[in-house]
Amino acid sequence: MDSIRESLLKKSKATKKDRFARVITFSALLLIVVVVISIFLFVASKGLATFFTNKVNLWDFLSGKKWAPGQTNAQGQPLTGALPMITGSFLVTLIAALVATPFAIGTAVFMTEISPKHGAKILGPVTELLVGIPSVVYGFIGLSVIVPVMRHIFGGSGFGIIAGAMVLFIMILPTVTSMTVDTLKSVPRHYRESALALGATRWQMIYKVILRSATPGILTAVVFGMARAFGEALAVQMVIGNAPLMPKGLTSPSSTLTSILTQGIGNTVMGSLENNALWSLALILLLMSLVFNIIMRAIAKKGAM
Amino acid sequence: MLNPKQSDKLASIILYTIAGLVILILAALVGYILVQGVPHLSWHFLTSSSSAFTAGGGIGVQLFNSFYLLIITMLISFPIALGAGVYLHEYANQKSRLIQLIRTAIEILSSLPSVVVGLFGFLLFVVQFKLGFSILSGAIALTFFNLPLLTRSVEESLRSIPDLQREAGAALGLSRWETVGHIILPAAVPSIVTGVVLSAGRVFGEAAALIYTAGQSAPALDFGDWNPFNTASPLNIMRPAETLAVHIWKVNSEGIMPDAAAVSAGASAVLIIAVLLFNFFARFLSNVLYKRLTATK
Amino acid sequence: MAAGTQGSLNLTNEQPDRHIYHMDEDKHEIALSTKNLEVYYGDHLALQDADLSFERFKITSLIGASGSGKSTFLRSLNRMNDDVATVKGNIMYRGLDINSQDIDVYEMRKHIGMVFQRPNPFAKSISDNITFALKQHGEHDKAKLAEIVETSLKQAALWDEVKDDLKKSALSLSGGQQQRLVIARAIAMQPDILLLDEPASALDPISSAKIEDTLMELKKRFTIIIVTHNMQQASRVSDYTAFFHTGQVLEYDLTRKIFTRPKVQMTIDYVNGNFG
Amino acid sequence: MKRNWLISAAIVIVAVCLLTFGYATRQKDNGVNITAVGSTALQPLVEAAGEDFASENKGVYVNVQGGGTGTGLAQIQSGAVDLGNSDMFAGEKDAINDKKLVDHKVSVVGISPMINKEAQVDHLTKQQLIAIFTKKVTNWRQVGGADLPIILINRVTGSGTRATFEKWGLDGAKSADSQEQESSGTVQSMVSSTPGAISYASFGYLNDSVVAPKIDGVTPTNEHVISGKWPIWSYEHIYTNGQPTGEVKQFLAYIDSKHIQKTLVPKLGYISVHDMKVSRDENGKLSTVD
Repeated sequence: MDSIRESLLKKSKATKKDRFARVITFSALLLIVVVVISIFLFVASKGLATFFTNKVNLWDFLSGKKWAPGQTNAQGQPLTGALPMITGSFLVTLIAALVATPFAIGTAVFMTEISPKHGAKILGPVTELLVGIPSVVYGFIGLSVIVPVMRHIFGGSGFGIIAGAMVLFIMILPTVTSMTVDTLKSVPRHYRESALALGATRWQMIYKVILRSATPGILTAVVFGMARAFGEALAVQMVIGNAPLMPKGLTSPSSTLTSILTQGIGNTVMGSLENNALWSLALILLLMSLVFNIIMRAIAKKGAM
Repeated sequence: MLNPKQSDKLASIILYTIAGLVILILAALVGYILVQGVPHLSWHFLTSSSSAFTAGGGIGVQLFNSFYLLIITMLISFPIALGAGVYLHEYANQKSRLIQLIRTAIEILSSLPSVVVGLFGFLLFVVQFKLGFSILSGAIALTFFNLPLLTRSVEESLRSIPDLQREAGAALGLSRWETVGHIILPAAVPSIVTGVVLSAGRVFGEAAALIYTAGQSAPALDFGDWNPFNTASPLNIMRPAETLAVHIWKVNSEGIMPDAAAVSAGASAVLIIAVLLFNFFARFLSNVLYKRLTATK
Repeated sequence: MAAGTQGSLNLTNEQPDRHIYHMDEDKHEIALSTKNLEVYYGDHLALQDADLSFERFKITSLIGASGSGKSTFLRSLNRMNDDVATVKGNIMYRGLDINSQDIDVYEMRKHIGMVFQRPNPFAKSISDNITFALKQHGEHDKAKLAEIVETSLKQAALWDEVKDDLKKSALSLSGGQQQRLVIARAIAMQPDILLLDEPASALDPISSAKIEDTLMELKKRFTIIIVTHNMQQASRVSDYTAFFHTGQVLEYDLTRKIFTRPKVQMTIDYVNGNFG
Repeated sequence: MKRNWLISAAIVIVAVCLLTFGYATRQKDNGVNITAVGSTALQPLVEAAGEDFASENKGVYVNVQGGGTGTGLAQIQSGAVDLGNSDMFAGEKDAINDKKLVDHKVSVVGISPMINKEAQVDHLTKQQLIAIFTKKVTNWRQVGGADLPIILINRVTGSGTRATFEKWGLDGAKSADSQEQESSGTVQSMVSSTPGAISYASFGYLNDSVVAPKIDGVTPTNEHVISGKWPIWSYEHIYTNGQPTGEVKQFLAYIDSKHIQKTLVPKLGYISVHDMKVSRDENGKLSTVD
């Protein structure tokens, strides 16, 4: 009797171990947080130097259309207009997502509702395989396959927003599809059964019941794919034409934030305006992925209600 | 207007077409790389060291470097990701603002272009901490780049284990740690392994983060010397190590050897096959592990 | 709050709002009791003012409609609600308030076990399911463990069905077998008190009957508190019954009194199947 | 449980023993490491020379990395590396303070325009070349070729090749905005696969898949660079922070030696500094070498 009372009042070995484990796992998380914060601070300090040290006007940076940080305009202000890249990034991302969404949904529906067995067997391994292909390989395939096709269809050089979006479409398709599959799988079974029991055809069941209730999850998958597309550099750089010009159309060469950042960073000198301006682009990328994240959270929250 | 039956049929046809198209695109992609690359493969190509400007160079050192760097990266990043994932899902107060903030921060890190991570690693580890261009610097940079993804997948895996299991452990007087360590984690092994395989694929294919950290030169290795403290030893973690993906990048962008296109195509095919083999092996291992830990047959 | 109504037997003919059986510590051995137990989910008050005593080696049923707070009450008894809810008040066990921060929760749960509505065996073999927690708690003697496996499976009336394949995965058992395995797992710990949260609700009638038989057997050695939806089950197996309604205990008495002469109108309605 | 403990303990002990043994028996001559960073164009040369050098001088390792000219100059300026490889004079980069840097010209590289075959153009005047790159001329027909729009592909701003091409090929004119690529290899494969494309790269990237046009009647060959007839060329530089000493000095001397200059340098498509009949200073002043 008393021994039980005592053991209840004393901290047991399991409790001590548990506390220890809690501390250990928390320090692992803390480590990640330190890494994240230091990278944020690093990018922010470099990226903000453009505005504070080099006195570039933030508005000029965001709305300027001429990107040539080494040169100055008539007023002696450096030409650091990032609008072409911002526009380019948004266009390729949006188009890639717009094209990928129906494909991803269609494939996911096929794999969960029509042929679940083949679905899991094919898609899983393929997805895992495709993430391992270096983006430079995607770039070269884009260069040797997509660009000539674009040239054939639209004329011109073939390089441009469309070509970039197509490469991104292929790159994000597996991810978006497998996330959509997960969402569809999580729709409760009885939804399907009750819909079919009410006499709905399979398509009505899919369209009116499953896709409706999976909409937030699908949106999250698409936004996630967009975030990935936004941050991709090497592959897009090879097919978009990579010219820091405002896109005149979807088939004229333009550029994205990442492509200009990646290719310029080794050719500029740390601490110079040219270099800082590139870090400002990185800062925009960071902020954009923050925005994408907030959107995903908002969708998830709405879906949960 | 179509009646329900007709639209059902039409929808089915569309779905079949889309799914077929997607599989076709993906299969064509993989097929293209293999068809372009496999003819260039030979034992010599896989084992000899590369050549900067003459034809006939191989990728032996790069292939070894890719695997070795992957292993070192996983050794560093997996325990951290596991710990963080366990804390986030099993210990943290899910409603806490701070935890939500941390989650957001981690996810943002995952969408940062890898070149930024690479440069950060370069300035901090290569230059500041004087680790030089080395496997260690590369592994740390890859860890940074890998952690968000891996932590997230560990967390997701834990989430997929029903709370019923946690309650069962708790009701038997097992501490949370005992429950997580002996019941939840073993049950989550297959899906954690999937996450590891996915992130390993990314590590394999990553070039931009490594150019400035693990470097883009592959000094010849002495495969008879396995003492990790010797400079030419394959196990030395302080030596510069160009990986396969970096090699592909370099050959494509600056390669002046006459057979650059062949080397690049062959290396890409090898990379795909390596990822495939790695996935296969990891799955096999996870099956064995899962069976051992859960005694299910 | 309504403290005046409890503790004193209500002798008037008027129907009372509440009726709580008062257990005299001299006549009954009390295994567990609660005082002013309140449970909040966030701001929502899910259970208030629960003062109940549970007699040793008896079965007590907790009945009431969904959302009446009976499961919340049960889960609070061994602090399974700590993560999701705020539990105020006292839970007295062996003269200690086990709802206090000083108590080692894991140690306490060894003595107050729990079985849930849905069977939740571990993804391990049948025998490992039973021995796993014991091993964690420091029991490594193989012979002794084997003995415990046998006795607890026998007590849970599962032994005859599984004795030949103890190494088989627990997940391969049927739902009813799984639930009995979970009960065996709980009693292998030799707890004082066993809390059961609708243990038979997800099962077919035959499995359900087997579990009831098991309970009758078990009460010789354990104090059992069971939440159930099933009136017949409550009246068949339990010695005491507490009726919960909208987060309050409205009536607590000997089972036969509750089912034959309940004192509170709501109880009459519920027991007769007028709602719930 | 107990046995698992023993096994893990044994593994740890064996691992520690192996590491200690390895550390005790390591080669003690891990001596000198020379690190070179910078221009990717120069990387293969320094790398190959470094391997030869290391095999002749035991205990010296030459660690060569790319990263770009900007990185090379920035790192050599901050003293983080031993050698900074650059495609251009350090003084040409605004942000570099070249006072402390010492220039070692290791080779000369000729740069040539290259044109996609379908343009059907194999000679241009310099005026035409400038007109093309400033977009005054937009169709190959206007310079005697096929009726095909001209597609400009530039190297990225800040690259040494682009700076040299603009300075000597376009007589200082800035190229019009166009698409930019980071590397010579990419540019080469783009020009060969894109009808009507024109770009430029060092001689090493010229091959049958593209056309290297005569400019004002001069063909882009090493001989014409050496004699000074072909104007578009630049030095490849290795910079040191202060005068080099010890192994670094030896290594630089080794690269400058006949052995390297006569074998590796031509193999890589470069021209030995010693062969040049003309020389150029930082401001572009040309003089003849005796």
